[in-house]
Amino acid sequence: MILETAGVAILVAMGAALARTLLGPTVYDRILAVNSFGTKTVLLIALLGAFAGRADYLDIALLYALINFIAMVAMMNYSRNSKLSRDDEAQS
Amino acid sequence: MSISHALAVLLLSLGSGLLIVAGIGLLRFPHFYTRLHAAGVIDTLAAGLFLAGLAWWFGPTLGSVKLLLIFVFLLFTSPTACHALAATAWASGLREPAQNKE
Amino acid sequence: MKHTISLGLSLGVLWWVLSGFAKPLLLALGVFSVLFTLWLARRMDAIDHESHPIHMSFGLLRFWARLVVEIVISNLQVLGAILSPRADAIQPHFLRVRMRQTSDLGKVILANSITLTPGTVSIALTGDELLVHALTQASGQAVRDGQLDLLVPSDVEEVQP
Amino acid sequence: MHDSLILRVVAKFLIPVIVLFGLYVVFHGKLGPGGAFQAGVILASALIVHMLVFGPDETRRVAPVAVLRGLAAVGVLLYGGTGLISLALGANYLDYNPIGSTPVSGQYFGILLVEIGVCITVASTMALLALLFAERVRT
Repeated sequence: MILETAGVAILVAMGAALARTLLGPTVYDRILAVNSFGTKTVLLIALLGAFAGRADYLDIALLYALINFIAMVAMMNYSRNSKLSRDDEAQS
Repeated sequence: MSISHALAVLLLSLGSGLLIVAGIGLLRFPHFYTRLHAAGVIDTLAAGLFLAGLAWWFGPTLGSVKLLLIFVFLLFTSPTACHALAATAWASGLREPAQNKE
Repeated sequence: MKHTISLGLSLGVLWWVLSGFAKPLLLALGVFSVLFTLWLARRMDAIDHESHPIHMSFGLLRFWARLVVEIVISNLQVLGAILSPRADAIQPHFLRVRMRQTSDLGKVILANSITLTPGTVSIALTGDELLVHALTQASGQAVRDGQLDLLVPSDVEEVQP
Repeated sequence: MHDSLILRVVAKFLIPVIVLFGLYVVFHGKLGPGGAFQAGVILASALIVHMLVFGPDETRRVAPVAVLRGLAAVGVLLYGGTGLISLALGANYLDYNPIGSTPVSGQYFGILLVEIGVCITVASTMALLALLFAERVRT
């Protein structure tokens, strides 16, 4: 029962992050929201592992945390080397 | 319901509550730099409580050690990612529209 | 060299935690994996006192224990700020602090710890100055007091052959 | 790149962990989740993090493009070679049974060899792609 409740809580929190992704307003807000969404995905996968009673899922959660980090570093490099940041200066 | 089960329930509900509050913060705070702090709550205390609750659920197996590993991994990567994001935003000229700058 | 050995031991423990199987073939593959990782890490020059600070392990444990307390306290402050209906619950501001840390590793540990405590995010690190964004006056004051700064174990082992 | 001190120190610490995790996934492909393709991607991602933080030139020193090209071919050869061994032992292509002393161990070793082959190819190809992209961005 508690696992289901926790799952719903994560989904609600993910919804909040998703809303922030859509609302923006700057590109950095969106990246931050995506990163936070990723962290919650890690928690959700770990929860599914407990749900299924299998520790295997935790490898996937670890992998997801890893990919989340790499994606952030890659996005930073991209936004540094591109014109991505120009929109923000107009908005901030 | 055993005591350890009750502890798992307590940790999980605390973690879930924090997740939702942090989600509210992510929506409610006014500017990018303030939202960073709300995301920080998710990365540290909320994730920690949540994973600790799950570890109790798994019991003393390899699974709970792996959960600890995930948490340590998050503790190393999330501030780094957060800092990289803030540094990039700062370097691109994003400033807080607010008043009191030092 | 001792950093390589220490990293090898840590990787061995990590392998055992991940694998959990004690079959001879998998153990042999584990030994191979650890050796391959060590070889690659040496090729990348990724093994030194910065990535593997064995000389401050005990200091780090004490530091982390303290950090956990700080994280919990500042989390509660941020949660209160989120839930507070008042508009002046947050006083976001930037501040510059001078770090006592002289080594790169010390600076990184301090900057990441400041980011890890909600309410403060380290934004830019130039020389020995750290630009921090604080959510409230209280969290900004905590950085200005520099209690964490005092606690970071000293990185005495600067030169490595 | 400005102000990458924090990234540099953390990446140095993380890269060995990522590599070991990738190797764990490939060697446990049959027992746990994942498989050779994912493991290859994880191993390549270690190189990609290295490239993002230390720059493509440094990564090319650690993993020269020629070596990566060679490895991509070696992986395919390992895959195909395993199949040819089973042909030579009188079974169908990629029928692993005769490779070991018993069908079960034959399956085990056969799949392990094929997975290692796939992993090597995927890892080196992914790393090559990333390096080539970095080269294009610069020019």
